[in-house]
Amino acid sequence: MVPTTSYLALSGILFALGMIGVLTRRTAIMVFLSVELMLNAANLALVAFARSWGDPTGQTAVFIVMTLAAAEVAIGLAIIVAIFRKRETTNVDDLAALKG
Amino acid sequence: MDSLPALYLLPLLPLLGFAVLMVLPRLFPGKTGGWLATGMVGAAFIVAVIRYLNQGAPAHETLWAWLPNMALNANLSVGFWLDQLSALMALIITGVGFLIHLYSISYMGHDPKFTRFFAFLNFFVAMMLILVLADSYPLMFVGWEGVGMASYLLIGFWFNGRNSEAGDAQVRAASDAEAISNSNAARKAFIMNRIGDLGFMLGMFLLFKLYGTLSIPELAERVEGAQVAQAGIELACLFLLVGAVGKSGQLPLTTWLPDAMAGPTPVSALIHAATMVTAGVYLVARSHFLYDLAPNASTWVAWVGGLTALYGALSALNQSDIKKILAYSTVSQLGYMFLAVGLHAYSAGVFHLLTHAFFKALLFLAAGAVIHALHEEQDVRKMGGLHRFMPFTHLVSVAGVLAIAGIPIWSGFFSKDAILAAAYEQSLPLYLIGLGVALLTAFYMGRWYFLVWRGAYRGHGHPHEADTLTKIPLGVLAALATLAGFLNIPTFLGGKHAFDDYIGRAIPLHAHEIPVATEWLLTVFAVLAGVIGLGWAFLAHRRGALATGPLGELSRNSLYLDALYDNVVSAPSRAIAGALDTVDRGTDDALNGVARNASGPGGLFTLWQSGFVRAYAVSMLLGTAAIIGYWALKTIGSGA
Amino acid sequence: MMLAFILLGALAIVGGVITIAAKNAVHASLGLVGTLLCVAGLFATLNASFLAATQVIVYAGAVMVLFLFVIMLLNANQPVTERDPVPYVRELAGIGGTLLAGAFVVLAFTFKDPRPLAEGAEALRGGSALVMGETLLTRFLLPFEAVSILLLVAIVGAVALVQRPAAQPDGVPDELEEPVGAPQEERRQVPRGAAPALMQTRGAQDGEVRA
Amino acid sequence: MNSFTDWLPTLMIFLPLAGSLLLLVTPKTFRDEVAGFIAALTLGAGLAIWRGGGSELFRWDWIPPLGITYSVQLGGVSLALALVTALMSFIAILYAARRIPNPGPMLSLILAMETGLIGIFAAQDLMLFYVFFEDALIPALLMLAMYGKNGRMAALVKFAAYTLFGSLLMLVSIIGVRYLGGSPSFAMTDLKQHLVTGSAQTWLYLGFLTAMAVKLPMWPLHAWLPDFHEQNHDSGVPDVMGTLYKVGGYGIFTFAIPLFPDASLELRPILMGLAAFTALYAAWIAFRQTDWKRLLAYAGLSHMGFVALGVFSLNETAVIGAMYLLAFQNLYTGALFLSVGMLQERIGSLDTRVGGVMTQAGALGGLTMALWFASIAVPGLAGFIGEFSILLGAYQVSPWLTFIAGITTIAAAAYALTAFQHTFWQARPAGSVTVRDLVHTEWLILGIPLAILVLFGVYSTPALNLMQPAVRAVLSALGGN
Repeated sequence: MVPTTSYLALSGILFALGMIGVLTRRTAIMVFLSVELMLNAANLALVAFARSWGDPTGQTAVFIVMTLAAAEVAIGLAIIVAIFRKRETTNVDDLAALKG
Repeated sequence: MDSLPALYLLPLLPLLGFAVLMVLPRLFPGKTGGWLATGMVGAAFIVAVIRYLNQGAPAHETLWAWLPNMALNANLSVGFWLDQLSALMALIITGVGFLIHLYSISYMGHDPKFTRFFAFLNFFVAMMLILVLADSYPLMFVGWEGVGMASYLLIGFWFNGRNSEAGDAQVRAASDAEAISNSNAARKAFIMNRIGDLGFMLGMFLLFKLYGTLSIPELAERVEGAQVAQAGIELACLFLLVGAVGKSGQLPLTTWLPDAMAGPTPVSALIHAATMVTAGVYLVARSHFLYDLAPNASTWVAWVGGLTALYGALSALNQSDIKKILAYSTVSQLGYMFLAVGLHAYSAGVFHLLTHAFFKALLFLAAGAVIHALHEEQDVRKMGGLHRFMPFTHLVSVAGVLAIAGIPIWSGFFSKDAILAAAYEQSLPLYLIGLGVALLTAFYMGRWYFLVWRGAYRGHGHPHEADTLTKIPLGVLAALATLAGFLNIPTFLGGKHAFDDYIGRAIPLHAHEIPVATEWLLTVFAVLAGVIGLGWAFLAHRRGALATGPLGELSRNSLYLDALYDNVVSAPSRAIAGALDTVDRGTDDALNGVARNASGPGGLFTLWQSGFVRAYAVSMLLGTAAIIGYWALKTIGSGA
Repeated sequence: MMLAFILLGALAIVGGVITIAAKNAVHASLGLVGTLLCVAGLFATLNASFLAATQVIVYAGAVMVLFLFVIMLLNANQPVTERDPVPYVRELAGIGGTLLAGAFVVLAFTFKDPRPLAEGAEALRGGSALVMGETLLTRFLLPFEAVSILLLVAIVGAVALVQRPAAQPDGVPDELEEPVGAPQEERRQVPRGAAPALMQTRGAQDGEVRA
Repeated sequence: MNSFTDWLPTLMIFLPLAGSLLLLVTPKTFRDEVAGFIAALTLGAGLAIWRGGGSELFRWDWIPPLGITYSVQLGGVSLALALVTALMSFIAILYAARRIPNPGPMLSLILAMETGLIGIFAAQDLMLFYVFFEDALIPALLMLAMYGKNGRMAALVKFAAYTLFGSLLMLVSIIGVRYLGGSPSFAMTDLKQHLVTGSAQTWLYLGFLTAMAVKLPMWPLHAWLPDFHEQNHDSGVPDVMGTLYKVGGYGIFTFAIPLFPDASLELRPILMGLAAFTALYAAWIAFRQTDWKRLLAYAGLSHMGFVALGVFSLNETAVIGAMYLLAFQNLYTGALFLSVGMLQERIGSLDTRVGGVMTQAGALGGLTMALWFASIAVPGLAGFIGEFSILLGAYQVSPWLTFIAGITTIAAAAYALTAFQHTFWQARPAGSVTVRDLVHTEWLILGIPLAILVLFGVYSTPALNLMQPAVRAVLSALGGN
């Protein structure tokens, strides 16, 4: 039985990778990809905890996160398409209308 | 006692005169205002004489409560106290005051503000009477500052210069300059008096702290009774000395008196010779029960008196203004009085005060007549040989000079001799100073006499004899200056010094222990000093070298005391005031400054709000990384 | 078991790196697909068999296909070339990320299993659909229903967002008229990095629809 | 005890307010007469109370849930100050009606402020005191805003900032006093039974003190005063009301000392030091001022230094002196502001280096000189009695501070006479406008305060009988020395 700690470490690394992705990527879609990666990292940690506690709640949480992710991707991509139609760009930096 | 006129009448009458003349000047056209004022002072004189003649035990009449709980656990009330000392002083004030009022009617005859002048004179006499008759120190302080105010008003009487409307510009400029100097002199006098008054006030506060009351009769009883720390009384007496010094123009607060000559001559005669300046001596004499218990303070008084006498005499040697010479001589004679009261020879001091009032007022009035005759000319170097034009005034001036020089028969001799005897008895250096001052006094008065009356007339214009109204006061004062000495002929000359016994009833006397032989010796020395002084002046006059007296510039600028005060006291205080003002205005800018540059660092943050989503994301990352990192370090640290 | 974990973990990390570093958007999404599959494998090792299956079907399948479709649609393939307006963001992200990863790893090793692993795994009864269904429909009924509503909303939202404005009967487009004075040519300038395919299709309707 | 005298204080407080509202509706022609009549009526009410020997405490529960009562009493020191306020407002109205171009708003503002001020003196409930304290501030601000010179806005902001900063802190301590002490209401009678003890009292005292120090004003919090007076209308009428608004001394005496006895004893040396410093500092600066209004502001500040010295010394004579000076200081400072107004009306400038005015306007010069003598506390005028008692009382407590304050009397003589000489004495510069002398009402405006100052300088028994028992009551409760 692989100890939970290694799973957690792995999920931490994946999460950090996702984070870096969010920051370095310049187009909205790519940012989305990285967010998905972070979500998966979180799911992994949840399942690892579910096993260590022996309680299925962790798994149900992952289940709900997955549906959530799906919904989020749908909406996100719809928004990106709408923005694209308006501004003809997916570059995140151009979308700085709310400048301080 | 009830049939006698009430004591409060004395100050009330001149005060009424002042009120009437100030409020309704138009009711008194021409010189009637002057006659009213003189009448008021005359009435006060009569009341003073009546009270003087049937004097029993000291009379104490109180009126209404005035200051909160300053008497023995009760409110201090306004009250008047008449004993031998204050009766005598009242007599001097009203008597000399009356004569000077009479003199002023003719002297100020053609002055546009004639009525107002008499209002102020009456106000002065009233305040002086309050000062002298007060039964408590605060009431005396009312008179004290009141006379200071009156002297301020009178010194600055010609505050806009006498011929400010004159046609030609040059005369106008001179008059404007004179206006500024007159106003400055008045202000200087008032402020210097105020410095002295602060000392007087502090003295009163300390007395109240020590004895719990400021009423003089109550204080006198408690002082004998209570065994209070010696240091307390010494300090209180020193404070009172500061007050006396301020009012009587002694060192170090003496520079205002010569400047006070800017006022009209009757003012100089009344205020700066006879009455106001003697207030300091009266204060010390009135507080004799304190000074008897404070030997150090008394030696201080004596030494201040001695040094001031010397200072006055030295400064008077080479003055060119007829009134300035007399002013410095007043300072010097006051020094004598302080010397006397400092040595607890109160009766000698008060006697000299009496005689000095007569002959100094006489000399000032004579000088006034001369100035009047020469149409406002005050420089002695432009006078001379006036005895031919003004024989009567010349005669009375001779009496005055002989009196002040201390020539026997004239009053100056008796009073000065008594002081020198007291000085010899207690401290030799002071006696020597006194003798030296007597010599110098004789010289500068001789110089005054020869420059003004003898030799060729150096001025232009034609002097004329004074009118009758001026002659009456001059004559009376000359008689008094000559005969007053006989009031107090000392025992070794066959007299029974009636004056000492009279004053002795109010102030305890110290027995004279000097053997008769030494008294004779002292008298001879004193007379010699007077004769030598006059002779020296006569010889210098013969050589025609009198115009510039010895000690030259040092004496003319009165030992540069004035200049010293200017740059030691007034210049720095002005500078500090300026600095404080800028500081005060500065506090507001400081506050605004803080507000302004608080917005500076704020600017930095705006850069960070760049609007780029990823910038915010980075900061979030860094934030989380920091927190979790800290948490991780903590767990490592705790060796989980 | 340990071998499987190591293999799958490494593969997942490699996939992650590809998703964030790949120049081409498509490569990045494929990298993500790889990671998702590895994660599904890890779920299996953690006796979450049902989840592993759903992960593969829903996540790797549906979501990634959607991604690829949108990438193709918006032609977001070329990498963005010009200067990055936010200074030092790359470096900061790198440092921040590694710090964060290090912190997570350290914290992970501080975690102690409350129960012996075997007993925990055994209690999960292999994480089969039965267990999932049981917990979902008993203890988490409300979240279950909420999520279903969420999905409905998401669908409606997505459709509404991409809806093209239908031509109004009186010819006035629903968007506000451009202010007449606005200079025309400024709007003609070709936007940076826009997908040519999409432009032709949009260009056609430009005539009657002022975008 | 018929009920009419119960209502007199309330009448005296709110009559001016009614008048000021009435003024807004009266036609222009009757405006001056109405204002004058109302002010005279208020003064009459005050005199009636004085003849009746001060009024009983009139208490009515205003806001029961909060424990705020409307308890009002005019007696002793408060009656004296109320009378002086009523008198000076009457005189200010007399002068404003004649001197200011459109006096309507100014007159109603004066009356409104008079209400606030008399309310302050009459209030025996802390919260009521606070209400009136703020109420008096608004008209002062409006006067400055409507009639001030061009720099008025800055002065207004500073004045409002200082006052509000102080009064908010005071509000905190007022609330603190009640709740820490546990008294059922804000009325003084209740508060006195539930005194706060220990270090809390010092903090509450400090809160109260900041408000009073601003109003006093005292050295660190005085920066608003010179600008307030300098920027106000040239006629000096708002400044008269400004001087009346210096209620710091009274506030400390009636509220701070009874409620915080130990704290006032504990902080006495510091506060007396500050007060003496204020006196000397202000007098020294006044020496270099060339603008009459600013000079008078600093002179007022110096007098307030004396009042503070008296009040903080907790010595009975000094406190009586402080209250005496506080009351009569309003008379001569107010009158001096009006005389400066008259001077400005005649020669168009407030500069002190004018010269020779007395040669042409003898009466104006004479009266101003007499008022200045009252201001520098020459005996025979009311200022002396106040100042002398303060110094005597303070000397018993600390000789050195009294010496510093004593130097101020010299500095006062210096700045007063210097400025006076530069303006009124010396020769009139060639070609300058001839100054016409006082006309009918101006004689009264300067004459009445002077007459009162002389009367109460010489025959001070009535004022003493009025004040002494009140002061003795407060201080005996303190067990002060």
